[in-house]
Amino acid sequence: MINDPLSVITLVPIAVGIALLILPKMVDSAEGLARASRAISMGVSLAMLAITTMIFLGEIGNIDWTDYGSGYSLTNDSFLLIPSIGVSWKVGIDALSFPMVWLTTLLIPISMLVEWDAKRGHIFHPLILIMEGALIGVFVSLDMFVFYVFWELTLVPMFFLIMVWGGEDRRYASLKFFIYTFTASVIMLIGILVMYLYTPDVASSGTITGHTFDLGVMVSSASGIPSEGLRHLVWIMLLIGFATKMPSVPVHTWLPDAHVQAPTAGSMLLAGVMLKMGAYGFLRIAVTALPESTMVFIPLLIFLGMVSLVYGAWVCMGQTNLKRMVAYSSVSHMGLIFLGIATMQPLGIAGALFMMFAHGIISPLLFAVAGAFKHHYHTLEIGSMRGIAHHSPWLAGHMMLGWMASLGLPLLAGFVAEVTILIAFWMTFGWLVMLPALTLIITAVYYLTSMQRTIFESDDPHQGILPESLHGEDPSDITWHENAGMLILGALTALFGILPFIFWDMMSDWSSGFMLEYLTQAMESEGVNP
Amino acid sequence: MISLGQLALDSDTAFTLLPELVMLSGLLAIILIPNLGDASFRIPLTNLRVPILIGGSRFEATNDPRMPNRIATLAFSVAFAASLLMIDSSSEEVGGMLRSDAFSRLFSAMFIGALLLVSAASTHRIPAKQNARAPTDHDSEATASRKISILMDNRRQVDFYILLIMVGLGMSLMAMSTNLFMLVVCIELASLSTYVLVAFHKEEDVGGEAGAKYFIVGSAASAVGIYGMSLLYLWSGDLALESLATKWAEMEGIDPFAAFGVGLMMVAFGFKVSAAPFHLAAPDAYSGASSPISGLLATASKAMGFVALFRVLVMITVPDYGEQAPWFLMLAIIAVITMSWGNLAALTSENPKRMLAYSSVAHAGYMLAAISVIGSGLAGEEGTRLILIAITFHLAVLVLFKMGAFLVLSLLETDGSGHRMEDLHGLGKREPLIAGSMFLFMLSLAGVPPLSGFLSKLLMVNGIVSSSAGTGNSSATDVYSWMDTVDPVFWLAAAIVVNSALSLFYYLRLSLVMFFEEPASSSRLKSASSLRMAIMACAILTVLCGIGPVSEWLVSLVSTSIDSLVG
Amino acid sequence: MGENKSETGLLVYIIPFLAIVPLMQNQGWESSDSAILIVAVPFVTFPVILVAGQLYNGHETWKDKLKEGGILALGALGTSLMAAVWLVYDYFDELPDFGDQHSIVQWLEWVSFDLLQSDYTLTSSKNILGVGVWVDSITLMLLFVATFLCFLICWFSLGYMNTDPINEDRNHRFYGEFVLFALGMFGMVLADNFLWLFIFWEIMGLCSYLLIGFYYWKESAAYAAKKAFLTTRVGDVFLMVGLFILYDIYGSLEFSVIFHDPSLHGTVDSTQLFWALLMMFIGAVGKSAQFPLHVWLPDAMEGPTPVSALIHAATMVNAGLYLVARMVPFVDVGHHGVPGLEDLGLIVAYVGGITAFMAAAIAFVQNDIKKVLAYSTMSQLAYIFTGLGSALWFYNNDEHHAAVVVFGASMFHLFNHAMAKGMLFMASGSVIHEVHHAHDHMHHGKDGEHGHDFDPQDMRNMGGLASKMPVTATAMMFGSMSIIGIPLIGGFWSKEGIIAETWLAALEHEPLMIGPAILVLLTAGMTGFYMSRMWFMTFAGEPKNEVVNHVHEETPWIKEPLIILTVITAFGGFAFALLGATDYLSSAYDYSGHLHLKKSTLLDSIIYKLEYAFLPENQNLRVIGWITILLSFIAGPIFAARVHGGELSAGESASPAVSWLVSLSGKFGSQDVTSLSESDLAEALENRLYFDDIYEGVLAKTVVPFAAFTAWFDRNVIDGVIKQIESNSVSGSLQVRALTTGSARDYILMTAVGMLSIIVLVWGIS
Amino acid sequence: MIDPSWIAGLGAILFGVGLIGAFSRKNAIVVLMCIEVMLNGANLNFVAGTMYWGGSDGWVFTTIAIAITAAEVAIGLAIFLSLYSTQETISLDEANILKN
Repeated sequence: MINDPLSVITLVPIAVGIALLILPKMVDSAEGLARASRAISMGVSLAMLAITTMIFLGEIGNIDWTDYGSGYSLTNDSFLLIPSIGVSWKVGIDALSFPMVWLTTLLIPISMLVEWDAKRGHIFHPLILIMEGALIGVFVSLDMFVFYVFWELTLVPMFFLIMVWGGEDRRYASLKFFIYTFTASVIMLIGILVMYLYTPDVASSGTITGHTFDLGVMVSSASGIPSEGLRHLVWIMLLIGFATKMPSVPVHTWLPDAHVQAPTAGSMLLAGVMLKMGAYGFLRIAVTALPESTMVFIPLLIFLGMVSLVYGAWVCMGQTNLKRMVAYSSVSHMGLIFLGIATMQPLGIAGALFMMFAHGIISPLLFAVAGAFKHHYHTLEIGSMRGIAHHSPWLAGHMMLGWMASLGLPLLAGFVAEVTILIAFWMTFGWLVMLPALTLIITAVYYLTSMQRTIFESDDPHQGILPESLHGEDPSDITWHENAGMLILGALTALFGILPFIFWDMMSDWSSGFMLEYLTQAMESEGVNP
Repeated sequence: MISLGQLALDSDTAFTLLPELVMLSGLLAIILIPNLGDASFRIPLTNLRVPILIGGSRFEATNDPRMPNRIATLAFSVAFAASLLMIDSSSEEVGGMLRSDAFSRLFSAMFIGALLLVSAASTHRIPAKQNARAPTDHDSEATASRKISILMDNRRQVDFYILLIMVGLGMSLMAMSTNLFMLVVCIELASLSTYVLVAFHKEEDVGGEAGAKYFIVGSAASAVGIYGMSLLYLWSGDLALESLATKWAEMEGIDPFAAFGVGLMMVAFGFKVSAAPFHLAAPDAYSGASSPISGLLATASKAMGFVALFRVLVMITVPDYGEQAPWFLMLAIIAVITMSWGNLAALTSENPKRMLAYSSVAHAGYMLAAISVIGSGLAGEEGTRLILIAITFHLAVLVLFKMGAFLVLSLLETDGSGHRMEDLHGLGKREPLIAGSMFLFMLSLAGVPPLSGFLSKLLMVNGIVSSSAGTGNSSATDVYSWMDTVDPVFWLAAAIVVNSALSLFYYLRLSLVMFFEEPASSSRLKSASSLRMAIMACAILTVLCGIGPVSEWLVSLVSTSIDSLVG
Repeated sequence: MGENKSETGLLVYIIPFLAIVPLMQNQGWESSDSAILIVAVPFVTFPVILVAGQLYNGHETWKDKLKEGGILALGALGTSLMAAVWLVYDYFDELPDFGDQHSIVQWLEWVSFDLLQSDYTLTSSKNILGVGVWVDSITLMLLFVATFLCFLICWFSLGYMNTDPINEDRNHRFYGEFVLFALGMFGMVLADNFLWLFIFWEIMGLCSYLLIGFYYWKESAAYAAKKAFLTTRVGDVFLMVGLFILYDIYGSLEFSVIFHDPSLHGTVDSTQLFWALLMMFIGAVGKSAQFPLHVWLPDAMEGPTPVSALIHAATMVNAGLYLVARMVPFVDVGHHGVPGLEDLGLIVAYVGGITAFMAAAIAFVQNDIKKVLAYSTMSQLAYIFTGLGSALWFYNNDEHHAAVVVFGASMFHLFNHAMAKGMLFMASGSVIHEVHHAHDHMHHGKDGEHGHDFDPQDMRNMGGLASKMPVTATAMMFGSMSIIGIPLIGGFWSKEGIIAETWLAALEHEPLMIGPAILVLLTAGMTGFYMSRMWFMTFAGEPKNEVVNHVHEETPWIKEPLIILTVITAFGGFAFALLGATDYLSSAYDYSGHLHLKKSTLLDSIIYKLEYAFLPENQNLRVIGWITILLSFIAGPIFAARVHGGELSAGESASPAVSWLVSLSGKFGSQDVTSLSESDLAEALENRLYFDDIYEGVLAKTVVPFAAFTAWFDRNVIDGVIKQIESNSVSGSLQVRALTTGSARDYILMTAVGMLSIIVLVWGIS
Repeated sequence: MIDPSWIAGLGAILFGVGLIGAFSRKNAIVVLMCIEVMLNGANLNFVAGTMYWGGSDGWVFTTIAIAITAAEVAIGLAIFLSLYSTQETISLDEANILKN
């Protein structure tokens, strides 16, 4: 049907988004475009969702998702972008990236829906559309340069979303968000450049540098970096970039600020997809390219993962701001991803992948809920209101579902990831599993406490204690579009919790194939026991 | 050696120097055309009046005070096109001291391109006033003086564009110089004009001060440079670049005359590129000058300095592979200080022009860091070439986004603002497209992909990394032992990283105030169409040169030109 | 509200639901296929109730015809019940032989994955964590109990919940969550592996949380809900870890795989297995509210009474017992079990003994009718734990006969207790409801004193209700008898077995068992006291509050379940026991076939049973048995009667079923226990032995400050570094900018300095 | 004939004097004069170089350098005038509206 669907889903949203932003300003006759831009954005994003869903169902490309050996699917004829330095437009997906792509295309319309009535929607929605293209680009590009371009490009719309539509402290938050993650990725860029330096000489193809940014080539030639020390350094530089994005303690502090200030849709995308970019990149680049270094640094991974998980949970408990708490819970959950990878078991890695996906559905729900609090109660302070389940029963219901999903309640998506990661973790590390396991209690504590102090406990069956920020006005229950967005997310959370194999199978097979292809040799040579 | 006198203007030479000749004709035209008129000359002792072209009252066409602007813009356009077209033509010697090759033509295209933008921007920035009339006897004193001041203003139009073209000529010739003395003279030609241009902005209090400071410090620096050149002359007896290079290569050890000569010339060039600690006058000059001129200083003038550095450091004193040039350490230190100083100072600047000036200093630091890698002797021929490509590319795209940023400020200046951060407040609401372009320029300056600033920075860092990453102990098994053995040059990349992070803060801060703060007035800015077009062109090219065919075209162009320099 | 007219006509709406199972049968489905309906129908129904309730809240049809979703819930649970009964009917007689028992049907291949083996190759086939249906006698019993009680209690709720004005427009939440709970319970019982057991277990935990917090605006309810969830969560986490270990050992969590040979040809490390089982047991302790994770259960009574009846007495709390019952194959050394796990049995028995005694003691001083029942629940569950502990111990020491007996007794006690306690709670609900209603009725229109100082659950406000509420009083009487273990009534059969076999273990095998043995024996007498006390305080004596005079048993939907359960409690236990229920239940793990407890004829069997209960051959058992009867039947109730018993006020007469008891209660004189009730011991008991205070105090002193500290640390140290960099950059920036003094002279000076530095540097190089 | 090295030496001294003067004086005109002195130092070097190396390049260089100097002075004076017209000072220390 479409020749090159991946390029389409990457570039069309960006192009349409930019056009919607610019055309009305440039051409007077395009004023109508501004009014329609919200609908157009939604339409485009839904079309993208349709395409990715069709890809999943095999309508496009007829992909066998559980066949690891077939490598990337839907690749295009690579088109040279900057041949002088070996940059080309090359896209493809496999079972690692596809769930993320689908997740992106899913979350974009939902986040648009949730913020359907955003102020200045003629800018807001196209920005999210641009965001979509950039995010998809990260996952589908098979060229490191292009990957990096998209990686950074995601910052720009998010920067605007936070800066223009954010909370009171949005100025600081947007700056911090941009600078923090940008700095980390520049460090990562140095690592990428070292890898680039050691790609085989392809001077004949007309480059001036003699190297190529082709992801496959870079990854496979990284083991050719002569010094082990340098390989480790490259690995660490890559890790800094990815870990900051994930984010892992101690480079996580941009996240709470960004989240708290970001508009709902921004938070949803930030937590839902952007954080996963870190884990995705880590697996796709760092682990794949330098498996030996990965083995050497497994203790570091465990440490980072464990600290993120445990410490993140404790910090959550000390928060009084709902959104901040949810943000830290993301830190905590992302720690599990490192732990899953560190197990060096297909089960653990598949669990980590599923965690990426599950958290990608759950955390947007959490942020949608928090956003709705902000929207309808004008405050996020835990404890400034009580018993609002009476005023906003839908919101309370969504909160309950989201919170429960996030604390790992079975039959909701998060549990699958948690339990698989921890099973693998026990197999590899034994009693160390008590730490993450006990953290699950802490997670429950802060989630339940926050619920108790917001939707419960008003001491009056017919009236909640309303926050002062409402100034005595009556609160409203969430709007239909917020409700619809949250319902979809909630339903999906349950769907993937009950039927995880929809995506689990491909992840599991990918992990197995990936381990055999890249990791087992390194494990053997570095003496890492399964 | 061929003396200057042997220069003969045959048709080949004329073609080789086409851009310069075009500019020269433009210069003459600007001088002459306003004076064309219906004046007549009465033959003495008769009543016969012979019409003459010069003098007298003006035709409507020649009377138009915007004429110099149009002529200059036209001349620059033609010269720009000619330069671009000539990049691919073979190299031609002219008069023994000039050579037109891909390298020089690329740079002259860069210079002229920048001047073209300045000239386009100045249409509105230093606006000519229509309907200037000579005062008549019937006018009251006030009216007469007002008319006279309008006439004077319009007269200054002519001066302004003459100076611009002089700058163009100087720079363009400078890029072609194969003789160090010629090079310095051309720099002086360009510099002296820029001093005046900086001070030209007389209606502001600060124009004179900016010009004076820039002039006095610049003169001192160039005096040091000329003295350094004289030392080189004492050492070699010839200032042709090639013979200097030969002599340098033959030199046993390091001759103090040569070393000091080069060192002192660094001062002059350092001032041109605004390297620390010679950059101090630059922020004052930038903030005092009108924005297009500041842009000129930050792009063309800086590029001129780098051409000079290429000529001296790379052509003459480039070390063999594995040897360190005597200036390596010095340049590396200067580079790090420069970038850190620039970025730190820009961090809290409350004047956007000053902030951009400091940012310009920082960018000089990045480029100097890249050059210093050449001096480390690690780069080798291929590495040298890569680094030169990177720097040249950076200089080329700087013309787009640095100039673009200054053009946006000059658009603000047409409303009399643009000197304080507050003037940018709410620009996103008032002028979304302009603010969007400014945002692009800022991101590009910061090196955010996929903008051209990213590509150029990537190329520079790649130059550093690719030269130095191989120096670490290849049998090192852990990170520390590798870091112990790697050449310190590698850490220049780290310095650039840290500085990029630092710089992002103020670039974003500037962007932030445009979109975040509420505007003081909601009115739109003047519809200065040519200025807006220039800004848009810069913005579009900033994106296009970052990724895709246009960037590839530019990279290959730069690479061709560097081949002609080193190959 | 139409509370006086029968609403049974509404049952017509559940007919479509009830038609599902016959329809399936007609279509040729097997009962094993339709087992999915037991879970699936509630699964589909609960979101419908929740969403529809939210959308149509206050709508007339929704409210009056569908009882705010109650009818839908009843229909769904009815379907489940029918499917369950069908399943029980099909498999009752032909349980698969244990040796090759397998899941009768596979539902889902949930996740499948490879594992990396120590030779760096992948396992040859995919490992699967799926779910199917496992059927054995325990499953069938629990499935029946769960579906049956769910259905009855849902029925009861139609009356109890829908007539309370405070619940108006909120009942859909109740029913939705109720159905979700039911789904969890059914799923847990049916699941054929430990992981899914755990998954459904957690679902129940969620519902428990939601339903305890049903009156979310009440601070105590919200707090209790949180407490319940967190306390069980502690156990659950350990359970999870136990499952991980188990998975590591066996490479699977399926019963059929594990039970086939739990020792893996003797290769299993008993220490590791011990830890796995211990971890799982901690989970069970949390779920079944045993010491030391018992603190949540009394608070859980904040939920609506049907919830207390169903979740916190009859079904969910049995999950822990069920889990421990599933541990038997691991320790059964007669059949591939792993030897060396006796300690586990001891631990289980001790936890059970301690909890039983402690809960009974605390129940002495409770005045809240539901709290008494709650502690009673804890205590009775602890009995079962003790029995299971003994069973585990016996199994592990290859005392097969004793093991099977006590295991069967424990399971049977589970059944009896569930039925009796479900009924007791419903009965107490009926009391509370009517008292509350009467109170409202009395004070109708007097806003000022509307109910705030009146606690309808406080037994000190009751007394003499036997005449007002004959059905309830009868039900409660039989329920209490069953719990106490009055001979021949349900609980007697099972409780006797537990106590006897525990003593047997203590006296003849393991001296350490003496602890739990003594504790459960004492508890038997204490049970007699507090259950009697509750009944007497509520129904006997003179009314202690004028409200009582206005009480009528009038609410629809409430009586039917009470009557049904009374019958089951009164005669069912007896009948089942005589029919060999214990043997049947223990047959789940009686695969060796060398036990022949079943007698050839029914009569033989009954005689054997009676003989075994009252005149066992073993001298020890005989003594213990009679001491138990003495304590629980005679000592406890009489003492209770002395304190709280008494005739009804003049003119009131109780129904014949209970009047004998009321009059009997007045025959023992009375005793003043004021001094005792003011003692330190009583105070300690009233404060639940300070467990809650200690836990809370410790948490408040450690967790909360530590969390605050980490938050501070994050903000000021980790983020502080960033902020420090920022502020340092800013101050550095100001300093650097100050260097640009504005004086051109300085600039030239700096140029000269730069020049000199260059010269020096170049000089240094050359 | 004077040895070229003496001339070059004188040039160095002139350069040094000019340099010191350039940053120690605050009157713009005086500083400008100091800069001329520095340039003259360079000129002397060219002269010395020509004497040493022969040829005529140095003379040409010197001549042109003097021309540059002249241009510089002309421009300088004009700029200082402009400075004076706005700030009424030509002290390099006092003209510091632009700073930091």
